This record gives sequence, C-alpha cells and structure tokens, in this order.
Amino acid sequence: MFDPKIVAFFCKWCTSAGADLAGTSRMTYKPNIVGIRVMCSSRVDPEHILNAFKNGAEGVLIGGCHPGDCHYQSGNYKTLKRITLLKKMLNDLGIDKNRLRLEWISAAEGKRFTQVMDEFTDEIKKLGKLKINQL
Amino acid sequence: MTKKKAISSRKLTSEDADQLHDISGVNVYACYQCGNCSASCPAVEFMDIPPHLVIRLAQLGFIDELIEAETPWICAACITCTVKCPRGVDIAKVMEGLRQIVLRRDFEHINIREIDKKLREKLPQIALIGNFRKTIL
Amino acid sequence: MKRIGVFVCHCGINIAATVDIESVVKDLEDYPGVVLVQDYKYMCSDPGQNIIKEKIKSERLDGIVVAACSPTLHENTFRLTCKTVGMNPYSCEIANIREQCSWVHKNKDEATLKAKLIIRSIVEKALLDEELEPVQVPVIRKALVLGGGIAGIQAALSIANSGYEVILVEKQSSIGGRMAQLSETFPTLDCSQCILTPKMVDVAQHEKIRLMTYSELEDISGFVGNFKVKIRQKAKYVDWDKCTGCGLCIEKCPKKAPSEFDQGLEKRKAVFTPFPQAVPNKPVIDHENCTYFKTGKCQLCKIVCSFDAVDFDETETFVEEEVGAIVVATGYDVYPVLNMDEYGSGKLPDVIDGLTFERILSSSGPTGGEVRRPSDGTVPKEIVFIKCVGSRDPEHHFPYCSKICCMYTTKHAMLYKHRVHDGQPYIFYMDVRAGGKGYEEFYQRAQEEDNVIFLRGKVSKVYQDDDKVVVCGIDTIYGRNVEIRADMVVLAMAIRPSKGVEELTRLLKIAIDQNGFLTEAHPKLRPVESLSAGIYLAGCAQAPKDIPDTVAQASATASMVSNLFSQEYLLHDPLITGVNEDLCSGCGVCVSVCPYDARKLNKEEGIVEVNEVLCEGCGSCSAACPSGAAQQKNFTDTQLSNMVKAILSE
Amino acid sequence: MQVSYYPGCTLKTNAKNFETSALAVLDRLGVTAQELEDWYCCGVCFSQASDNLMQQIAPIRTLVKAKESGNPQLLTLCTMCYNTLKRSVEFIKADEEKLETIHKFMDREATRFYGDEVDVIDVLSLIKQIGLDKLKEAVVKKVKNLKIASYYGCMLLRPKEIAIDSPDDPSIMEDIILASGCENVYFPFRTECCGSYQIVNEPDIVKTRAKKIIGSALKNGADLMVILCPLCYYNLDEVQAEIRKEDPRFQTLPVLYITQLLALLLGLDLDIHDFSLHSVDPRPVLKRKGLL
Ligand SMILES: Cc1cc2nc3c(=O)[nH]c(=O)nc-3n(C[C@H](O)[C@H](O)[C@H](O)COP(=O)(O)OP(=O)(O)OC[C@H]3O[C@@H](n4cnc5c(N)ncnc54)[C@H](O)[C@@H]3O)c2cc1C
Ligand SMILES: Cc1cc2nc3c(=O)[nH]c(=O)nc-3n(C[C@H](O)[C@H](O)[C@H](O)COP(=O)(O)OP(=O)(O)OC[C@H]3O[C@@H](n4cnc5c(N)ncnc54)[C@H](O)[C@@H]3O)c2cc1C
Ligand code: SF4
Ligand code: SF4
Ligand code: SF4
Ligand code: SF4
Ligand code: SF4
Ligand code: SF4
Ligand code: SF4
Ligand code: SF4
Repeated sequence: MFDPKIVAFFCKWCTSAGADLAGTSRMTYKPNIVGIRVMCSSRVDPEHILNAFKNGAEGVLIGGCHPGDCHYQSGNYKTLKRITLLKKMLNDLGIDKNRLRLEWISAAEGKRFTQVMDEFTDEIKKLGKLKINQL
Repeated sequence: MTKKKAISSRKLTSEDADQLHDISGVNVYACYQCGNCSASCPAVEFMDIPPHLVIRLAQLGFIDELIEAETPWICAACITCTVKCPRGVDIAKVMEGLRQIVLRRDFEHINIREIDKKLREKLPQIALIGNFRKTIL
Repeated sequence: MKRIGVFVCHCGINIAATVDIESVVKDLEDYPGVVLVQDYKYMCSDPGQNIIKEKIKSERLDGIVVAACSPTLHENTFRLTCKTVGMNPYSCEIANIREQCSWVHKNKDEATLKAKLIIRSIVEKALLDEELEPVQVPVIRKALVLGGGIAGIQAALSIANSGYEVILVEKQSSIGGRMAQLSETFPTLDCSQCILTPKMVDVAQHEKIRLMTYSELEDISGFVGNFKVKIRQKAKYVDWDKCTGCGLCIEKCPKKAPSEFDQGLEKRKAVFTPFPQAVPNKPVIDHENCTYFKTGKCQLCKIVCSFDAVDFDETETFVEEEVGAIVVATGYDVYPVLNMDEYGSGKLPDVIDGLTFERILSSSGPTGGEVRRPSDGTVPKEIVFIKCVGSRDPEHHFPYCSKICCMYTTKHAMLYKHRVHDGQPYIFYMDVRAGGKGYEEFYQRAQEEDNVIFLRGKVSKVYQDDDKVVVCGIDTIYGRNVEIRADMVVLAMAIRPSKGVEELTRLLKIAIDQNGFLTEAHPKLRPVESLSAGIYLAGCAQAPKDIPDTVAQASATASMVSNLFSQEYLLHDPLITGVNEDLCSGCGVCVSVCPYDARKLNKEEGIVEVNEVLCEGCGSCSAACPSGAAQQKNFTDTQLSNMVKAILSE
Repeated sequence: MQVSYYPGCTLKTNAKNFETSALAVLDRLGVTAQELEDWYCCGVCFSQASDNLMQQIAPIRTLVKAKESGNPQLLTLCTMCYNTLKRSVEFIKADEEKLETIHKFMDREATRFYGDEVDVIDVLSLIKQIGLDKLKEAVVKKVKNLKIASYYGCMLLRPKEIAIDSPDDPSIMEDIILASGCENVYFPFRTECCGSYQIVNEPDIVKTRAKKIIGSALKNGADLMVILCPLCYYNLDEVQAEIRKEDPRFQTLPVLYITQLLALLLGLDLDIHDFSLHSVDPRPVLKRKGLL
C-alpha cells in the first residue's frame, strides 16, 4: 500500500488550534500529514511549497483562518491569491494541482480538521506517487 | 365556512413552492413581514389576501391556497410593492409567478373574447394586451 | 553547530501508550546537532523541569526541544524554566507530539514515526533559532480622547481619575454631545442634562484634563505608547483667555441663524454658545453667518465686549502633543429625514426626527417642554411615531438595527402622553427590541398604563393634507391597512457615524465596517480595542448604543488605557520581520502586503525601513520578498526549508 | 440631433394626439425623432416570469432594429413601451446565458444585441437632456397662474433599475412644468397606480383610483392634469366621464398629455390637437388661460 508523505503548514491561531482541539477531543485521522506551525498562513512562500515537492512530498496542505477571521486582518486573502497563482504554475511543472490544497479551518473545527486530513490523504493516495523530473 | 388548514412541516417544502421560485426567481424567505407591500398596494382593498400575506403563505408553502386566490388577478403589476420592499422581495414577480402557475395548468382567468365589443374598440391597446396576463396565449 | 537537548515527555500514558518513547529517543540520539536526549514521565512537573535545568547546565546546551503537548499549553512554562538558568527563552521550542500525534493516531508504529518527524523538524528550527529579546517600547502616559459626548467625557474622567493626563478634543465649541440634547432618558426617565452637566463641569475643572473644544485632529504619526499628534483649533474669533463668558456680545448680536443644538427649531446668534450650560461657556463667532465677515460692517460684539475679547483676525492654531493612547468617541449623527422620499423628503414641517422631538420635550427646549408642533405651534392631539426608519432596510438605506430607537420611541410616546393627557400616540413598529435591564418593563408600562397604540407594520407613505399629516400604513397582525390623519409624525431615524469619521479613521489607520462604524478588534473578546494597538473605541462611533452601554464601553477603554500606562515599558514580541539592507532591492513588495504599515520605503536609500514596534510578525512580507531580505525572526526561509526536509527525511 | 423613435401600438391608434404633439414639440426643440422602419408590439407588460424567454423576443427584435438604425438613443412615448423595452435591455445585460437562448430565436436578424448599444429613453428625460433652458427659451405663450398637476403613473418610476427619477418623490415633470412657465401643484397621489389594465375586467379598481387621484389633484388646486401614458390617460380621462354618470357631484379635471400642453405653450400648430378626443373637455380652461 502506497503511504504518501504530506507536508502541511498550519497557522497558529486557527488551524493549529483546530488540530489541537481534534487532539483534546480524541478524534482520529490518518497520520500521513505532518504539520509545521507558522504564525500566519501568509508566511508560506510558494518557494517552500515547491521545495517540499522537490524533496519528496506527495502533497502540500495549507491551513488558515476563515476569510474575515485572520488574526492579521488580511493574511489569508494574500495566501489565497498566492496559492491560486501557484496552482496554475504547478500544471506547467507537471504536478497535479490537486496535490496542493488550501483550507480554512477554525480553532473550533476539530471535526473538520480530521475530515480534511483524511480526505486530502485519500486524494493524494488516489493520485499516486508524484513523478517529477526536475524542478 | 371553510376550515383553516394548520401549518404543517409537509407544507413548508412543496413542489409548488419550488415552481413558484423557478418562475419568479424570487426568494420569498427574505421577507420579514413588514407589510409595506400591502400598505402601498393600490388594489389591496379589492384583494382577498393582501400581498404581505401572499408572501407569508408562499413562505409556509400554501401555494394551493394562493392559486385559488383572487389577489394575483387583481394585481395591476404596478410594481409599487417591489420598490417599497426593504428586503428586496420582488412581490410583483411573485404575483406573476402565481398567475403563470395557474395559466400553465390550462386555466384561463378571463376570456378576452367575452369582453364587450364596444369597450374593446374604445380601450387603448395596451390595456387589452396587458390583460392578456390573465389568458393563456 | 548548536548543542541541542531534546526532552521527550511520556505525559503518563497519554503519549507513551501510543508513541514508542524508547524508539524516539534512540532515533534522535544520532540526529545532527542533538547532544542529549532525555525522556521523563511528566516533563512539566517540578522534577521534570529540574531535569531540564540540570541538563542545560551540565551539557552546556544552547537550545532545547521539549517534545510534549501543544505549545499553547506549556511553551511559556518551559521558556521560563530556561530563563531561570540563563538560557534565552526563544532558544526553547516545543514539539507537539500529543495533541497532534499520540492523541489522534491509534497505530503505534505510525504514531512513533510521525513523532520522530515532528521532533526532527523542530530540532531543525531550534538549530537556527536566534536569541531574541522582547522589543522594549517606552510609554508616554498621556491619553488623547477624540469626541466630547458622554463616551468621551466618561473615558476622559476615568483615565484622569487614574492619575494620567488626558487631552479631550471636541469639534464643537462645547462638550456634551447628543446627550446634552436629550430631554429625559429611558428607562428611568431622569433628566438628561441633570445627570450630564455635573460631569461636564468635572471635565472642565479636572487638573489632569486639558480640554480643547472647537478642535480636531489634524495629523498623527507614531505607534502605541508613542503617538505624535497635531491638533487644529479652529478660529473662534473670540479670545477665550480674555472672555469671561458674560454673554453681552450674544445679546447684542443682530444676526441670527438656525440653532444646531435645537435642531433648527430655534434661532441662535452669529456669536453664540450652543446651549446655556455649555462647557466651556464661551462663545465663538460663526464665520458663515456673521454680518461683519460678509459685508465688513457690524462689529457690535466687539464694541460691547468690555474685555476686548472679540478678535476678527484670529486664525486657526495648531498644537502638537505626544500621547501614548487614543480613545475614539466621535459618536453619531441622525440620518436626515431628507433621505426619506416616502415620508415627505423633509419637506413636511410636522414630520420630524426623534432628536428634534427630544428638543420639543426638553424643558430647556424652544417650547419649554410643552409639546407643540413646528408648523403652527398647536398642541398635537394625535402623534404617529414610526420606527426603523432607514434601519433594517438593506434595499434602500441601511441593513442594521439602530438599537436605541425602539426604546426612545416608547419613551417619546410615554412622555407625550404625560404632557398631553388627551393626546393619542400611535407607534408603528416591526419588532420591539427591549433587551436591557428594566427595558421590557418600561415597554410594558407604555402599553398598559399610557395607552400607546402599537401597530405592527410599516408605513408606506406620509403626506400633507390640509393641516393634517396622513399616515398610510398597515397592521400586519390584523392584515388591514391603516390610515391615520395625524397632527404630527416623529420618525425614529437610523443612527449614522458622525460626519467626517471616515477621514479621521484614515488618519488613525483604523478600520470601519461596511456601515461606517469603527471596527473592534474582536466582536466579543476585544470589543473596545481597534485593530491598531493603543487606539480604543467607545460609544456610538463603534455601533449604535444607549447611554448605559456607552458609559460601560467608555469605562472599559479607560481601563485599557490605564492597563497600558501602568506598564513601565511595553514589551513587544520579537518574532518580527526585519530587513537585511544588503539584500533589499527596495522593490517595495513587502510594504504593500504589510497590514500594519510597519514597513516604509526609503526612496533615497532604495531600501525598506521597518518599524519593529508596529510589526506584528505575521510573516507575510517574508513570503513576498523576492530577494530574501525580509526574514521573519526564528521563521526564516532556511529554517522552514530545513523543517520541510526533516519531515520528508527517512 | 436625431433619435430613433418607437411608437408602439397605441400611439398609432388611441393616442394619436400624444404622438403628434410630442413629435412637434421635439421638432421645435431641434430633435428629429426618426421612426424605426420595422417595429413590433413590445408585448406591453414586461414579462415578470424569469423562465419564459418567449416574451422577451418581441422587444429584443425591436431593440435590434434600433441598433441597426445607428442612433444611440431610442425614444419611446408610451410609458408601457418604455418600461418593457428598458427592462428587456436590463434583463439581457444581466444574463448571458439567457441572451444566448434568445439569440437562437433570431434567425432573421443579422445583428446581435447585447444590451448596451441602445439607450432607451422616455420623452421627459429627452427634454431634460435637451435642456430646460432651451425649453424655457422656446416658450412663446406666457401663462399666468396655470396650475398643473403632474401625474407620473407607474411605468417610468418602477422598478428601481429603470426608474427615471425617485420612485417616491420624483421631480422631473415638475421641473419641466416650471421651465415651461406654469405652476406646479403638489398632490400626494401623483406617483400612484391608476389601476392599469384592470380597466378591462375590474373597472371598479380603476374608478376608485381615479377618484382618489383626480380628487387629490383638485383639492390641491389643479387646473389641469398632465400625464404620459395612453392607459393612464384612458383611466383618468375617459373614466371620469363614467364616474360622473354615476355620481353627478363628482368634480372633473381635464387631462392632457404633457406634450400637448408644451405644444400649446410653444405656440405650435393647433391642428395637431384633436380636443374632441378628450372626454373631459380641456378647452374652457385653456381658453381662460389664453392658450386657445
Ligand atoms: C432621539 C434619541 C433619543 C435618545 N434617548 C436616549 C435615552 O433616553 N436613554 C439612553 O440611554 N440613550 C438615548 N439615546 C442614545 C444616546 O444619545 C447615545 O447613547 C449617546 O449620546 C452616545 O454618546 P456618544 O458620546 O457615543 O456620542 P455623541 O453624543 O454623538 O458624542 C460624540 C461627540 O464627538 C464629537 N465629534 C464627532 N466627530 C468628532 C471629531 N472628528 N473630532 C472631535 N470631536 C468629534 C461630537 O461633536 C460629539 O460631541 C437617544 C438617542 C436619540 C437619537
Ligand atoms: C444557550 C445560550 C447560548 C448563548 N450563546 C451566546 C452566543 O452565541 N454569543 C454570545 O455572545 N453569548 C451567548 N450566550 C451568553 C453568554 O453565555 C454569556 O454572556 C456569558 O457566558 C456571561 O459570562 P459571565 O462570566 O457573566 O457568566 P458565567 O459564564 O455564568 O460565569 C460565572 C461563573 O461564576 C461562577 N460562580 C457563580 N457563583 C459563584 C460564587 N458564589 N462564587 C464563586 N464563583 C461563582 C460560576 O460557576 C461561573 O463559572 C449564550 C447563553 C446561553 C444560555
Ligand atoms: S404590483 Fe400588484 S401587488 Fe404589487 S402593489 Fe401593484 S397591484 Fe399591488
Ligand atoms: S414589503 Fe417585502 S419584507 Fe415587507 S412584507 Fe412585503 S415582501 Fe415582506
Ligand atoms: S508537559 Fe504536556 S505532555 Fe508533558 S506531562 Fe505536562 S501536560 Fe503532559
Ligand atoms: S466675548 Fe466679551 S462680551 Fe462676549 S461673552 Fe466674552 S466677555 Fe462677554
Ligand atoms: S460682527 Fe455683528 S453679526 Fe458678527 S457676530 Fe458680531 S455682532 Fe454678530
Ligand atoms: S431599535 Fe427598534 S426601531 Fe430601532 S432599528 Fe432596531 S428594531 Fe427598529
Ligand atoms: S511580518 Fe507582517 S506585520 Fe511584520 S512587517 Fe512583515 S507584513 Fe508587516
Ligand atoms: S520586498 Fe524585500 S527586497 Fe523588496 S523592499 Fe521589501 S525587504 Fe526589500
């Protein structure tokens, strides 16, 4: 069975707190995704995402606060713009754009967090191993 | 006296309500029953159900009662209610929707041919053609 | 390379049951940079913390990773632990292997592997962590309050009573705001001026308050604790240092203009104080209406003034001040009746707004508190009150509820009935919002004791017919249209933010919502703060509210200000993004993404400059910077890239 | 200046005096209204049903003709036509998908119409566009104390998207009346519906409305009422005679198309009017005020 490695970036205020809530509520989800906690989803440079794919990630997930809820007012809007652009580029690089996902998950959405983790893991499993010649 | 039907959950979602929505394109649930439509309607005193209650009944799914009502045929399509509504409910379109439901089930409300010939000659065309709203064309 | 120690916590069985601690310890022992791995049952317990302290010393560690619960829980604990043995707190990092690992996975092998990856990535971060000190910011212990309504008055007095200096800036010539215009106030019906004027006098006499009326904020720079402000005092044409407020000039002035305070029901002079209890009680000359300024003739005021206080050559003046905190309490305006086409567009003399009715009811008002209608001064026998005018009407006006009009309309009907016993008040309403202590009871009294007729529905049209005002509406409960030939109509107009607030917020760099009211930092948990540190919000400027709520909010801002001022200096999180001047190309990309205006382009030098105090450390600029010059501290590109690699390593 | 002109059915039959007077007035103001070569009945009331595109086809065919005429503006005199055509323009602009479907029915039309190419304009807005000063200059008959009640009706003011002025408190007619040297009387029912097509089989509605509207104008001192719609005209003029038959105490008020009044004030050829068409004879007032 193919067991993909997936890198995630979670903003401190919402998604990471949502992940903690999933934990304190003892919900379970698939273990393939390992998260990095950043202050804001807008800290994520497209470079970091490409870097992840280059180093063997099969998928990359970004989690931020819902629109309007950003701790830094507008960080998530910037993220949205950047990710939308990057998705277009991914196709040119031969990477399925579905391997990159942006999700808004609030600190109260523990359940949703687990759903997203499982869903994304399944999707990546379906997409299979990522083959890239060079980046 | 006919008995008044109680509101039941079955009513709240009916196919008729969907049809009304499709024809009129109006979201009747925006209405908060301020009554401005009725307060401003020029024909309300001739109606059996005032416009705000038409919308209320539509919200509750009582389309069958609305289909039998006189109100849609009394409505002059003057659009006063629509411009008055604070919630953007296009009541005039709901009235048209109700007329359409009836006409599409093959019931004419008037027969233009039965109108007095003398009157027909005297009336401006726009009155007659306007009144085709009540006829299957 | 740094000497990192890793401390792995069992959390009883919370972690140990799902993560194979032994395997984790083994795995990390060989990891580059890790010189010590130690596990323990309860890391946060005293013995656990002592182990950390000892090992830091004995192993000469210069960075540690605690693999335990969520950083939200114990990051602070462990950072303090480090501090006690002289390690920089920012050299301590937490790897979350409980909430995000042991608790959410069942399979031990999988959880163990994931725990290893998490810890490795945090080790990579710790290896490159810089030692950081919180940024220290001095605080100027003086506050600026904008707006002298009840909100501003309460905030100013409260801050001043904590012992801090306050500058109160009011754009009118007197403080008092709208509350000064009110007659009696719900729900207790006490006289508004009786409870307000003592507070106004307190403001004037308070040694810590500098009162600047007829003034507005002109310019501002700086940041929390250190604002530089410039205040413009408009030309008053009366030297208030000389003026004693004797009022002779007012008496003699021949030129009249509609009184703003009396909502145009009365006239005032061209040299005037807005109302008799004004604070300060000194006049200004209204340039627009004064005969002298128009024709060059008159000067009567100057002639009669025995103190030579009138000065037609006076110009506006500017005052510069430094303050540490700002309270914005600029209040509200009433949406003009002019905008209500269906209710006569302001052309019908006996169709007035609620504030005008307050003046009619006020015993200090133009009719001495007798209810007389504006057109002919007769006593109206039937009055129709219409609620929600312009409010709750997203199609034509504003979507929000103005919150206070349900109560004041009920009050109006009651007070009218108390004054005109044989009069009949009608209230057209859509809902009655009486949520407040004693409010519902107040409303019930109006229904039961004062015979107010409540009609549930909207009014579609109001028009003049002979000397009556005809009101066409509906009672939706009965489903019948209603037509009332009234003597007078009072409209509960929507509450709007004060004129000019939008420009003010642009100066202050604080946000307003889609309706123009000031935006709070969080609708529930930070309701009195703006999103800019050091700027607080009070009163109707933030949202429509009544006097009790206004006073509560104003008092809360004062406590926020005192909070701020009680600190010796402000500590600012050092996880900010600076600039490497050698790399910066001056492209300015980062400037445009920063939500806090922390970055400024220095055009001459061709580089960006960062105000570390304003930076909140979101890292957005780091991601945007094309040259790598903007690196968020302890979240640098290299750190993040190494963390990613660690996660993907075998 | 030249505009295209869409007469619609009624202007060629019952409302001839509206057409002749309007065209003459515009001509005097320097505007040529060029009748479309081909036009179709607009269908009168705009179809309120959002799923029935058939009824949009007639108005859109006409708009295609207007586009082909090359004139950027299309004048309508009848307010029903204005409403129907203008709303069709809005309808088609807002919904590309429906536009596509409608185009499928246009096999004979060589031109495609997208909604922005033709500005449907009513005669009041056109006069305002020409300029009230120009109108003022063109007036040759100065009248004294001629009190005019301007009745708007529904179709120029509703719905909001196509309204030529505030639906609740418009002033465009009053502005024109003022510029023409007459006096305005304000009466509260000037924007209220006359009962419209209900005259056909619910005439009581119209009678009730007419009594209210005429009564209110008279009460406020009107000598004349001016209107813009052939149906309003029927409902407010012809119906007055019927009310009178039922109730001899009912006071009547002459009703004119606003363009008839302007034609008189501009001193245009009296042959364009056929005052015998009016059921409430306006000639006595007009004589009294020196307009005849
Ligand atoms: C008709 C009516 C009746 C009411 N009755 C009651 C009642 O019975 N009971 C009750 O509890 N509440 C009542 N209220 C509500 C009450 O008026 C408000 O809650 C209260 O006045 C809000 O005070 P404020 O200080 O926020 O605003 P305001 O009173 O509006 O004060 C704001 C002040 O800021 C000044 N200002 C504005 N912009 C600037 C600027 N840029 N620079 C400097 N200064 C500026 C203004 O001049 C003004 O003095 C009533 C309101 C109305 C309309
Ligand atoms: C069903 C429901 C839904 C709600 N939803 C919302 C919402 O969506 N949004 C919103 O803004 N608000 C909501 N609220 C309101 C919200 O719950 C309250 O505004 C808020 O909890 C009030 O906080 P409090 O601290 O005043 O009181 P509480 O939360 O009651 O706290 C009081 C504390 O004091 C303790 N205590 C009591 N007596 C003593 C004593 N003698 N000695 C020591 N301790 C004592 C109690 O144990 C308790 O912990 C909701 C309320 C309800 C009932
Ligand atoms: S459109 Fe119909 S319902 Fe609406 S106001 Fe006119 S007549 Fe009444
Ligand atoms: S005017 Fe609009 S909101 Fe009010 S009752 Fe009618 S439909 Fe409902
Ligand atoms: S540090 Fe956290 S994981 Fe360890 S014992 Fe304490 S609570 Fe549990
Ligand atoms: S300006 Fe002179 S006259 Fe006027 S109030 Fe002051 S002191 Fe009196
Ligand atoms: S100059 Fe004359 S008009 Fe002007 S304020 Fe003085 S007294 Fe009044
Ligand atoms: S407070 Fe009452 S009157 Fe005012 S807008 Fe809200 S519901 Fe309407
Ligand atoms: S980290 Fe965020 S707040 Fe700080 S300078 Fe960069 S964009 Fe501005
Ligand atoms: S984005 Fe980078 S290079 Fe451009 S101005 Fe900012 S710090 Fe300098």
